[in-house]
Amino acid sequence: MTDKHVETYTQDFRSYCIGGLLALILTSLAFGLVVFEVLPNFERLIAISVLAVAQIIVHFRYFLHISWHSHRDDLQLVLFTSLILFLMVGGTIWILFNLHEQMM
Amino acid sequence: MKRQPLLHPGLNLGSTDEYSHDVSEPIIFGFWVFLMADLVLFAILFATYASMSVQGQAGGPTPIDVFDLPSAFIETMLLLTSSITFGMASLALKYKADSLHLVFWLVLTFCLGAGFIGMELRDFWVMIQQGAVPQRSGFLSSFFLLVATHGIHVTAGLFWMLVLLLQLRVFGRTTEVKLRLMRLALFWHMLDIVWVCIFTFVYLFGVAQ
Amino acid sequence: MQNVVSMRRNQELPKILVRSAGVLLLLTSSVVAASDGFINPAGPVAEALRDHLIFIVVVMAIVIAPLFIALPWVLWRYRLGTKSGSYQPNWEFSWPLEVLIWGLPAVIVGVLSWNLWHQSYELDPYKPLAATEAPLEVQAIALDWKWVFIYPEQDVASVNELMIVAGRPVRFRLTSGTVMQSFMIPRLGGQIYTMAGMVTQLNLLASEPGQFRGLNTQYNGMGFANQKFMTHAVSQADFDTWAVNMSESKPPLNQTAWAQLAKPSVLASPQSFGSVAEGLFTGVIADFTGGYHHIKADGTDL
Amino acid sequence: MTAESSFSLLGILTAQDISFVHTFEHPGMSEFIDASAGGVMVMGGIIVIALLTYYRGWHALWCDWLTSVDHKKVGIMYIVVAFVMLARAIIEGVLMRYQQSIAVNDPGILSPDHFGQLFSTHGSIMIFFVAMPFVTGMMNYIMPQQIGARDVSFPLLNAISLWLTAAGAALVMISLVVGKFSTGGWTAYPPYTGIEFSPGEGVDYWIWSISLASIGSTLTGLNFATTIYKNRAPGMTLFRMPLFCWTSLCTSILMIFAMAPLTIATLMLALDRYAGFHFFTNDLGGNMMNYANLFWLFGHPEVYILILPAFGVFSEVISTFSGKTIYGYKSLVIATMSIAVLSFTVWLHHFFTMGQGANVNVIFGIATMLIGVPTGVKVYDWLLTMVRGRIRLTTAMLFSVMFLVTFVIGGLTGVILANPPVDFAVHNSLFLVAHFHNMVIPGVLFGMIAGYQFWFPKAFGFRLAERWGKVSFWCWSFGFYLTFMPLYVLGLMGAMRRTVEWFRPEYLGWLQVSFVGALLLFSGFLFLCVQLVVSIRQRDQRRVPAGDPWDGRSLEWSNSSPPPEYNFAVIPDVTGQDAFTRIKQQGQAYASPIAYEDIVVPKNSIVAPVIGIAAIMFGFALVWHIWWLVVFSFVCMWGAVIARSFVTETERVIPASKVRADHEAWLQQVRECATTPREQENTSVNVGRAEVLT
Ligand code: HEA
Ligand code: HEA
Ligand code: CUA
Ligand SMILES: [Cu+2]
Repeated sequence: MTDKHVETYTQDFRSYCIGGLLALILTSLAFGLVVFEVLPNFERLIAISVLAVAQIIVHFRYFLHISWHSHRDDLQLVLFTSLILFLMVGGTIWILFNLHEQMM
Repeated sequence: MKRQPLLHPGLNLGSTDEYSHDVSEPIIFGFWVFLMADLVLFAILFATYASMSVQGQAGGPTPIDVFDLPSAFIETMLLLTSSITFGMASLALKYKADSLHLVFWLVLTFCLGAGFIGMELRDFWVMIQQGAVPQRSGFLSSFFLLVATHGIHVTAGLFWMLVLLLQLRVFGRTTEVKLRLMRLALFWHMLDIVWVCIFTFVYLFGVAQ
Repeated sequence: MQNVVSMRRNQELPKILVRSAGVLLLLTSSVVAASDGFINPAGPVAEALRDHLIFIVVVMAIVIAPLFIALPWVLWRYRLGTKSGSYQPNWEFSWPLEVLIWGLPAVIVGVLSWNLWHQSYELDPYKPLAATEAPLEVQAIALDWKWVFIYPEQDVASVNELMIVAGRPVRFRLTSGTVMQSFMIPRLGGQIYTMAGMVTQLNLLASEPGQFRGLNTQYNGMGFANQKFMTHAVSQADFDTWAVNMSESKPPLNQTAWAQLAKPSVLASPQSFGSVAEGLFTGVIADFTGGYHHIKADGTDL
Repeated sequence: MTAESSFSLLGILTAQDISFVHTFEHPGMSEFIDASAGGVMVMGGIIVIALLTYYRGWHALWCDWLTSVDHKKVGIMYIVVAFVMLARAIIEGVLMRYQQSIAVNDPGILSPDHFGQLFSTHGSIMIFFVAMPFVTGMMNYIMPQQIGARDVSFPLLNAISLWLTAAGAALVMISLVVGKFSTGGWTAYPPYTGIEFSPGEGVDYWIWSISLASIGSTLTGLNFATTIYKNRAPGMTLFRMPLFCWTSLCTSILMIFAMAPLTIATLMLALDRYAGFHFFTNDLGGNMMNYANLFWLFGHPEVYILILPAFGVFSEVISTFSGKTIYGYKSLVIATMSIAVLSFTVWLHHFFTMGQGANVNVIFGIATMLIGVPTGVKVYDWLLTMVRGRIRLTTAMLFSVMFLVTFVIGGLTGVILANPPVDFAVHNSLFLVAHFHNMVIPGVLFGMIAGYQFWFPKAFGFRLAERWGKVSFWCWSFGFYLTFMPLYVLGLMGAMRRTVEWFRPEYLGWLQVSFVGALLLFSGFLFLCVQLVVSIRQRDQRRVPAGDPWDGRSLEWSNSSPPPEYNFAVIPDVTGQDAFTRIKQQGQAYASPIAYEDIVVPKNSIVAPVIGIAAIMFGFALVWHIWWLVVFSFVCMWGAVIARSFVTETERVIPASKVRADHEAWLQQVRECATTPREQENTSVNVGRAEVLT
């Protein structure tokens, strides 16, 4: 890393602007996909999910300033949380849908 | 620079206010941990919603019957814009010596946030008018709990903002107030992320299916 | 002399343990033979469960027994004041041992997992049992605090008493008219939950004629301890006679009788019904899932 | 919720709900026991108040303890809460054993409803208000000292967590006198606990007391994790931390992530009950299976929240009393972390019998068994720690050894339960009850008792009487085996949990043995009390002012007993694992530091007690639908927080001169102390300065 993380106003300002812009665009895209019923049903769901994930990354990167430059502890924390969330949400959905299928 | 600068997530004050930056370390980290715990809470609500919105309609209204997508879209825009304005407030906190910019951006953020809450309440009201009350079905119970939990968080954020505006007035830009503002910023941006998920997985998915 | 004393003290504890475990095992096996748990199986499912249990214990013994042996020895050998074992306060690592203590349990878990995998599919309660005969169909409904059994093919029903055919598989379809409960006949096999608005399944078989206790295992209030029934496994001929007798002599299970049953109560003795109202079982399920009007956007239908 | 009740000053509370009134009007054995329990509690409260008034203790209690934010005092208060709640929960345990031992074809002495309340309060209290506060208190007291910190990262938050937990405990206690508790067990499965099947206040008591405790635990977890990440002394890298700190870290992480599902589950249950929502109801799309899912998403990590700190204690105790470095430090750390992560992948094993497909069961079953691998590694690491050491079988060590032996039996039965087919047969049976008591008693409680014996001299400055400790130990061990081994057998014989009356004569013998065992366990507890009283009376012969009675290895032993409020006069510089042992071996222990600095400590604060008391009112008001009080106490809680944020003078400075004076005086005293050889550590020779072997 060449820069010593001494940010300047312009840099920080640019970061928020890029983030904001990207966020607005991504949201509008997803909205557009649904309103104008672009793509077949399943593909559309996939597309808006991808857009959502992209937007989450944008928020983390430009608003919350998480990046590979971040302090290790914080990065670990976020990554670990993602793992746990994945386990909990994935597990719950799997279990509940499986139960539903077996019993209804 | 002598020491390797530590960067915590969020806007670092290091380059303009080294003292505040130094003491911020554990506090900001602690707050991140809190945010992550809060995120788990939302994740659980999402998982519940994911199953109940499909399995728990109980012959009642379905998502597509009750969701007002354009309204949700405008809410999203409000909230996203408020994140940008809070970003500007953070910049003012970091780079501007006076509080004027800071207060301006905070007030603007507050208005946007309040607008969001107002619209959300209107949406709820419309749904209730249609008979889509949380007591109607599991789907609606989980919808209201998820979305309202987010709404309550935003409302809490608004209260917090008011208290901090008051503190800016009383104490000026002391380290403590700065750190609180930084935490509020993290809180606010995180709620944005949660809303993006709500918008996508509740509203868009609900209507797209 | 002193050594002997301290040895005694040091070994007292594990020795007592081993001994009491031995006595316990002996006692257990004798009592168990007379008990009515799955450990004294009366059908192939319970038998498989028991064998699976024994398999696990035996395999686990490979990693657990060394501890029971080594611990007393270590306590004795490295006690304070001894000259026997060397004292190396900084000894903290050894690769061979490390590989052993990670590796051996990992292998054991591997073996157990393999077994678990197969057994779980094999003994899946939903899976029909391999048999030449078609299974006897029984619909079970859990109520507070009783079990209702409907025999759709015979069109009869019994409460707190279950009649099955020895040697012929039984396929239960279960639901609940109240809170969640769990259906079990210990000597025949495992249990399964019953829930309102849903259907679970269970396949069991009694190899020989006999009487087996059944019960609800999931706490459901005041009458919980009394929610038990007797299972009678009889020959096909006896079963048929029983069914015919029932339909000839017993009252019908109609809406009035059902409403009476559905009230929370503990029955003094089993009841029987000679016919069953059309679609009772599905009706109980539909009570919790269906029958709702689709709401109109303007809410007029609410 | 009728219209008039919503506006009534006392909500739906009536005189009938007070247990004494109820018993007076409907006398009966069960009611009588209930009322006496309430009576004992009220009497106990009155006696404590009277004593405090008589000895003029109020001021000291308030200023030194209740408003304190010092992590050591908070830790001790946690343990006191645990202890008070324990007294109730043990008696309930023994009572249940008595009931079951006589209730073969006989109704016994307890009504089914009362029995239902007993296992519900016993389980809930033991988990949330005994084991949790106990481990939290232990971590509070020890962990900051071990990492060389002056306090936790957020001392006030720490006190608030304590008060929230205490508020939850208070609610459970109140339910003894005002109204009833839930009969839904500690798991409170709906729809049984829904409003349709459990009307009345019982389940609401459960909901709000558990919710308060779970919020407290989340905050604790966050606080501890931050402390460990950010407050370590210079040189104390993560991989030099004592194992107790590692287990504390993993426990904290579990607390952070695992409490949320519980909070949400209880919240949903509350919405169902109070507002007619349909999360877990039978009809209108409710899905109780999701409750089971959410509860165990919390419940399984919870049992590791309890056991991990105990594992930490055993690591410290075994290493210290073997006079040896812990064997396989890194592998223990890795094992601990694996257990923590794996514990999020197994929750379904609590409802294998719900009816999902075999594939789901298989995955979760295998994941469950995988936990056996790191646990086994830990067990053998402890064994190897003793190898090539010099073992002293002190009380703490005896508990640790017995833990090793007994815990693996519980682990074995755990693995049995992890196999779905077998679980189908023993789920909900006494076999399961035996399994988890086999984990919590020899695991969690033995760990806590071992830690209590081990660190007591650190906290209070004098050693406990070993003899009584050992008597108690034998009672505990035999008591445990006698009580719970028969339950395994009964479980295999088809006896189910939560059963108030039996109908199988062959159970009788086993049940009676089990009751005798429970009495023995109870006497083990009494002997612990005797030990405490005896030790207090002999405290002058037992003092260990030098602070290191056991030749300890980690930093907490390097300061006085009891330690000063700022823990370390000068923050130590750490150069490796077993920090204090190193210092001792390098001959640098008790050397005067080069310079002293002013020390900043947080001031006492009334915010935590205010929040705690408001939380009790909040919970109580919700239970009884006293809406005005709900609003009022809610405003109080948040008002206190906001008001606090306007207070600027929150810290106090202890001048360097005072620190120097105190510390040098202590060092002087230590240097005059004779050193104790290990053979004599349980005699009055031991004043807390250990002989250093080189
Ligand atoms: C930490 C958890 C814990 C502990 C310690 C115990 C301890 C005991 N339990 Fe436990 N029990 C549960 C958790 C625990 N239990 C749970 C979760 C349930 C399920 C509830 C439900 O169904 O929902 C249950 C249910 C349960 C039942 C109901 C079984 C059924 O469903 O049929 C019974 C019946 O006898 C019982 C008995 C006992 C007995 C006799 C003791 C004790 O008497 C054992 C002896 C313990 C002590 C004497 C206290 C320990 C003392 C100390 C730690 C002091 C040391 C400290 C200092 C000196 C500072 N328990
Ligand atoms: C501190 C508490 C604690 C601990 C540590 C554990 C540890 C384990 N538990 Fe237990 N459990 C409970 C407390 C605890 N449990 C409670 C309270 C309940 C019931 C709640 C209720 O319903 O009310 C319960 C219920 C419970 C169930 C649900 C049963 C049912 O409801 O039907 C299962 C099923 O898998 C299970 C399994 C395990 C396993 C596999 C472990 C493992 O972690 C054990 C690991 C240890 C070993 C395996 C021994 C040492 C290892 C070796 C010597 C190496 C060799 C090992 C192998 C090769 C595998 N437990
Ligand atoms: Cu529970 Cu289906
Ligand atoms: Cu578990």
